[in-house]
Amino acid sequence: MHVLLDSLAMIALCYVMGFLFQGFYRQFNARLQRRWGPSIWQNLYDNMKFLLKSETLIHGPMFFFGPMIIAAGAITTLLFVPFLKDSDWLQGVSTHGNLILIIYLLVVGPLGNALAVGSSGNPFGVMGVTRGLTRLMGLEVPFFLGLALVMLQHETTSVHAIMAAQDGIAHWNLITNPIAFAVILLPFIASQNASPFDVVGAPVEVYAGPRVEFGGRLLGVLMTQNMMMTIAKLVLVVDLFLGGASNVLELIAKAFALFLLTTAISAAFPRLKTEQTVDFFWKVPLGLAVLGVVLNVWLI
Amino acid sequence: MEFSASPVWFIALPLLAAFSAPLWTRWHLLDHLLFGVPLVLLILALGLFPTVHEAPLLETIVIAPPLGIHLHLDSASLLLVTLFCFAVTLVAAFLWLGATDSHLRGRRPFVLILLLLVGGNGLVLTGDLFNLYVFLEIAGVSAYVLSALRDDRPALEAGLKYLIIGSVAALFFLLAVVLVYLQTGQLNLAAVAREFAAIPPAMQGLIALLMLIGLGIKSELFPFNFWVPDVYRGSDPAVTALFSGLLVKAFLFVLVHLAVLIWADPAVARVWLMTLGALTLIVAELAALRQDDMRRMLAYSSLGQIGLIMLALGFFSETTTAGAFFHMINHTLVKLLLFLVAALLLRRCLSLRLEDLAGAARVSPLAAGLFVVGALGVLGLPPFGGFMSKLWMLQGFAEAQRIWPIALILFAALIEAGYYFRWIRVLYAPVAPAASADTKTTPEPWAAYAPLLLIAGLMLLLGVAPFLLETSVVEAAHALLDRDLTLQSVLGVAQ
Amino acid sequence: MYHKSDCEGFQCEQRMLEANLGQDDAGLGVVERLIGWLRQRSLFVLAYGTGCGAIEMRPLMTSRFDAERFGIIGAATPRQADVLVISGYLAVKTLKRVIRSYEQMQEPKYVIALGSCTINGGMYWDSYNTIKCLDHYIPVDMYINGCMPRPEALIEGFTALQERIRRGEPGGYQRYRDNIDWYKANQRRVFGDNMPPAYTYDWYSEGAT
Amino acid sequence: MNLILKLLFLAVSLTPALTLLTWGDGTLAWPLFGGFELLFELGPLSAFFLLLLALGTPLVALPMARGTPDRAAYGLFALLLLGMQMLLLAGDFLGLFIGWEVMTWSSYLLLIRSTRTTLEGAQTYILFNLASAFLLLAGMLVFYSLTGDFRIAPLTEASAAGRWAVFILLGLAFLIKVGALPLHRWIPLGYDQAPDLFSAVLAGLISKMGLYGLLLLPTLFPDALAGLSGRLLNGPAAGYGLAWIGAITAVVATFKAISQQDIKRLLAYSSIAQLGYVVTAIGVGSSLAVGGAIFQTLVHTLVKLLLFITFAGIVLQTGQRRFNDLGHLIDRMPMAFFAVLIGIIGLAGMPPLPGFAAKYLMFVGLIDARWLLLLAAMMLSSTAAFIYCYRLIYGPFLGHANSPEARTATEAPWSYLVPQVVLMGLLVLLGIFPGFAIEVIVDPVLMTLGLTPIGAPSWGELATPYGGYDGVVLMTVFGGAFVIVTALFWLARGQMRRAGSPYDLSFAGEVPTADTPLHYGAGMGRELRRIPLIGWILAHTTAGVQAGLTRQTLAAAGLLGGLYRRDPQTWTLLAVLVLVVASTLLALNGGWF
Repeated sequence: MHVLLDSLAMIALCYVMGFLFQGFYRQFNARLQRRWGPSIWQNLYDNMKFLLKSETLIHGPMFFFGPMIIAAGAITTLLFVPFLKDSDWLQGVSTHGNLILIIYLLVVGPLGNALAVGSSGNPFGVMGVTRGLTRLMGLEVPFFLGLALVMLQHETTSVHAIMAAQDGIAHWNLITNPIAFAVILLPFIASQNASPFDVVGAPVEVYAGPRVEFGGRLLGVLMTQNMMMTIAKLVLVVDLFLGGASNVLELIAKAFALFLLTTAISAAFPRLKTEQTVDFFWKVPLGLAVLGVVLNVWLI
Repeated sequence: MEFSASPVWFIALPLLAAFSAPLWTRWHLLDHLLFGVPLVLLILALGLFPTVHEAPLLETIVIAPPLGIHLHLDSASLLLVTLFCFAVTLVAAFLWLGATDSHLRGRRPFVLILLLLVGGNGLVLTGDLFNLYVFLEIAGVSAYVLSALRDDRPALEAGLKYLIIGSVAALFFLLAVVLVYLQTGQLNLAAVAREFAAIPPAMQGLIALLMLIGLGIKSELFPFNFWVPDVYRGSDPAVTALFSGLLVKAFLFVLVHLAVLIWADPAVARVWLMTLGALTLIVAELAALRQDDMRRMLAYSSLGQIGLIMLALGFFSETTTAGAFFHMINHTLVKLLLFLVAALLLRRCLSLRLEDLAGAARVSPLAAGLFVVGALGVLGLPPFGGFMSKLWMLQGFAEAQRIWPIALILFAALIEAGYYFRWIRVLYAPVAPAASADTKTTPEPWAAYAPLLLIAGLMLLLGVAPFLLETSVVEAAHALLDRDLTLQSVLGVAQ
Repeated sequence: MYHKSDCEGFQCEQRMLEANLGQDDAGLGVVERLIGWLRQRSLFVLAYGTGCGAIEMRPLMTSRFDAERFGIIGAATPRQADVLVISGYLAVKTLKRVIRSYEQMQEPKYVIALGSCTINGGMYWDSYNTIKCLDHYIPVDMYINGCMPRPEALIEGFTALQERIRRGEPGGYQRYRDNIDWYKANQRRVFGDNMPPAYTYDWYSEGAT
Repeated sequence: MNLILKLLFLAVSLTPALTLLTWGDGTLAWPLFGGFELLFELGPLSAFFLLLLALGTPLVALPMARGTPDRAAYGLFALLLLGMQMLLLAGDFLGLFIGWEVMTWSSYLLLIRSTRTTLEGAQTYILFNLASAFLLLAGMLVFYSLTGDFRIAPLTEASAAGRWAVFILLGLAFLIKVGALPLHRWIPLGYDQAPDLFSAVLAGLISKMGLYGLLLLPTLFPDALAGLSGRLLNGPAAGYGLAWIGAITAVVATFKAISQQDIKRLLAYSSIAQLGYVVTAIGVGSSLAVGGAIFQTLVHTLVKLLLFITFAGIVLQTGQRRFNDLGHLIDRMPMAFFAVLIGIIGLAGMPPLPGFAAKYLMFVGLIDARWLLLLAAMMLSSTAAFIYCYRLIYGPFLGHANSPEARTATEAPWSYLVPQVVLMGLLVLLGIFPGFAIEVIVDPVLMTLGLTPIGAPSWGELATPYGGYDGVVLMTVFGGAFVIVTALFWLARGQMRRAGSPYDLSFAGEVPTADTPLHYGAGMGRELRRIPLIGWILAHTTAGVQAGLTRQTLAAAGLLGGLYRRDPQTWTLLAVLVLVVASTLLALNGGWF
């Protein structure tokens, strides 16, 4: 019962934080471009509008199940991420999982959705999926290597343990292992599907990419999981590098700070091509990661 | 039983049978006797194993001392005689039971094959240099004529070439014999062996070289074996099976036997023989890669195996020698099988060229299957006997911590696999076989396959249960290598 | 069935506007009002740049006019779009694509037509290849007059459309669905045998609700 | 008669299972010669591989028994089984080698029964495999010369040079079988050209024998290879090289797989890549990594059997095997779709299927050994694998049907479906209960290898010192979330309808037709060439090296063969010449030199 309530709370928190953060992102972007921008609730409106569409077209059963899989994947992922430390609440089932599992869970949903994209028969969608997978190939290596540095540092894959080890700001992994944070920062932005690594859903190049055939309520589901996933990833990085959070306010503050950082970076750069993205990830963050490995493993 | 125990019979019986050929022709017994005579000898040889196990059998027919016929039946020669009789029996059975061409039936082949047996048996049995030369000529002449038996151009050419090169080889050998006689006044091998060390070293060297070249040509060692493919290509496959299975083995044995007996110190001979063996092995296997005619390919492969056997024999260690003897048996079996399969395929597809045999497995599946068995056997892949004998030799080298022969043998085997599997692949190619194959010829009678199946069965048996032959092979190696024992048994004195 | 005697398309607009002015949100429950309110806050626009009017669509999204503050944002594909903007005159060729795009949009969906060309052909009124009365082929929800209308006018039009959505008025898509035979007959008159495929609309008549 | 033959064949295919169940602790000895014996016994390591065999063979045999019986194939298959069982049961190198060779040639003969084999493919297959076998033979002879015995036993007393020689020879032999780069070329050719069902045996079972051999290495060199050359970071230094071979194999083969146009070739390359992980993990040598390796072996067997059998069914039904020529089979062959779906989830190593458990163990093993660069390489390969996994399911099943056969195909016969269902079930069960696999299958093997067992608190839980996860919880959460989300979606208002035509696509207002190139399967992955690293890898192959080697060998053969085309005069002259030269030398030296 506790787990159920806890899970519901996590999902709700995620959703609310999700649309608020993304609303903020839109407004932040608008202000940078000297516009008024939409209201901070705009993402809620968009999401609700899609969920309330009266017509939805599907291209076969798999097309329908794809968004369901991705949503289930998002929920599963966020339930495996502990939101708070030293608390009974907002833990989900995170004691039964670990960091590597979470990293892989992040991919399960999108791949399930890729099946739906494929079964729609729209070549643009598949093109987008391929680009997404290619980008994943680029970002995952430095991202995972950065996290591996953290796992090595604490000799565990458990997020709880890593979080517990960071008591006090001086023990934050951000401070103790800055290279790891530097390594994962850009791949993290890419995994959030934010600029400059947002070629996957590019409306101009690939006609909205994987979402080309999704409309109506299915698109609503996709948006919902996207918002929740954004938060889950943010919380994960907060857990790993910013020492986690003891209460919800702290969590929101830390996640927001991190979000602000990534937002600022993505607002400043234009979009890269797929191969540029991969090449970039394999040169800069991966080079940095190798440096980190040498420092961590061989020299210290 | 004293009567049957004499090694003379191995020479006398086929000789008698051959000379009374007109009689058998009249009684229509040629086929039966061609099969029966070696079979009787085979049974005799098998029966002699317990006796020879006790002590070697000697038979001396003195003409005028020191001239005479010395026959020396020890474990080694008995093993080879058994093998030869078996080979001739099988070929005879094949000729008898199959749809054999007319030129391979009748008086001429009957006489020649039996003479070949006489020559082979004589070569391994004799204990006298001059007799050795005589038997060498008997075997040689019968082989020349056998290869020219089919009166067409390639056959005649092969026969002629064989005649020329064979005579040259005999000449070399004769020269050596003459020199030995001049130097020592002896022709009995044991006696020669005892006195050889007294000859001036340069003369020793010359004699050795002459013998090496003469016997090297006959036993198909590397720089002297250029004639082999042409002769094998021109002759009938059934005949070639005998060349490869019987004749070469006899000469190899003679070469090593002489080397052991005459040179007390094997170190020098080891260098020469192993070098020649290794060269033969590697050159032949490489050259075989590009052969497009099955007979030529088999000829090269046969050369390669000879090189392998020579490599192992030339090492003069008991294990490798035992392995080499075992390999001789296996190789004889395999080459009989392969050449007889080639004979069958030739009759069926009218050609043995690579492109004409594409898809032949559809026309004669059993023959193709037997070819596969033969190829696996010759490559030394388990579960066939070839593997065990190869392993035996390799293990001998490993025991002595000699790595290079192991590497060489394995490398050569890989190259060998390169062409054998190419042939297998061609036989099983998914194309319709050439048009000539299916219409013009009648299918082979099932009986023709009987000897082949027997060989395949034996190969499998030897591969699964190599211990069956272990004692005889080890004893043969012992008999071949133990010079003192031979001298003692012949001369009655230890040196 | 559509009756010829009744007014056609845009001609009804004024009457409908007036009719609805008096009864604000009449007959709608709380849920419907909420839904209407949410829908009008978020309009995804598929801008079909058929004619010169397309030039006026771009400034709409820029910092100066910033349509995003109304929840109006571009969509890449018709599947995600709520509003189809026809920006200018339509040739026969483009009409076919417009119809196909419109039929691929998911309901509720709206059509905004820009400029006089969409009303009566405008300056192309006597062209052999220009569609003169767009409303005969697809149901137009909102006309924005002018040649060309400025972005301010566009925003005006959008807000008017938002107002109608909020009030839960029946959109043009319902008209299209009810009068599909008439629309198709009109389209066939233009296209002849060269009609867009039937599978994007034929489920209308199968009684799906 | 046919029925009896088929039943006999199926009975033969059950022999590994019978052996596994009935063998017990006994040993069987068969004398050879010179005091050598073939010793057969069943250790836990052999039992594990025998279990794979016992699982795999009946499943492949069932579809093979369909149609008119192919007696030769049945016979060869029986021989193959005999060889593999001998290999696994052998307690000494002799038996291992004999089994290895019987397996090699019988598999070759099975391979050339396909009409698709080319001379090049067949030759490459047999020569690589024989090279592997002869290396094994050389290794065991060196082993024999060091110890005087063929028994498989730790090699502790020999000299360092001797131990390295054995390690390198045996390692090379097994790496060829596993298909490590650059010795892999026979795999794509062989798997591609083999009869479709036999490819399943090749990929699922025969390749495992190489892994069996590699797992023997820690037995020969105790202390998980560290005894050979000391330690590097937290792992054995000798294993470091092995691990890099595995990692590079995995990376390069994955990229090669992505660029393939033929399903079976893709699977072949993916097989190479998957086994590359195992090689890496064996190199790490810790109990976590080796446990992962064993687990991955198990998973790979199941997955490759499943995929190859399924695709064999597709090829049977459509006659097409290229991504271009299939498409949209999801409606026509739903079972095959599910099979491939489960297969690729396992292949990609994603939770909740057991591929993840295996990868998790291997990753943790690498972190534990502090070999993070290897971890990066493995991560690269396993992420890139998503692309080909997606191709595998998109190309045949999604998108648009691209050939008449793909438009009319029907589900494969039941004899293909039964193995699919069984394998899918096994994969899902293993995914839910990773702890079960650890406890029952992996731990006994680890103990034989002298490593500490991993252990599992419960069947559902995978636990390591680094943390773990619970398969049951994972499956429950994911399944529950999926059901709830779907239910909520259905409960909410609004109608849903299915597109009236596959061509109802948003395609920039255009109306695509059957002629429009809508199926993206063929071109997928082509753009990857623009990424410098991948472009470089894809532009290079070992085919040229192999062709060059063949050419040089044949040239040498021609040269030597030319010697043999002369007249008798030349031969005689040569003999005389040798005599003269040699005797002159002799005379000069005054005797033997």
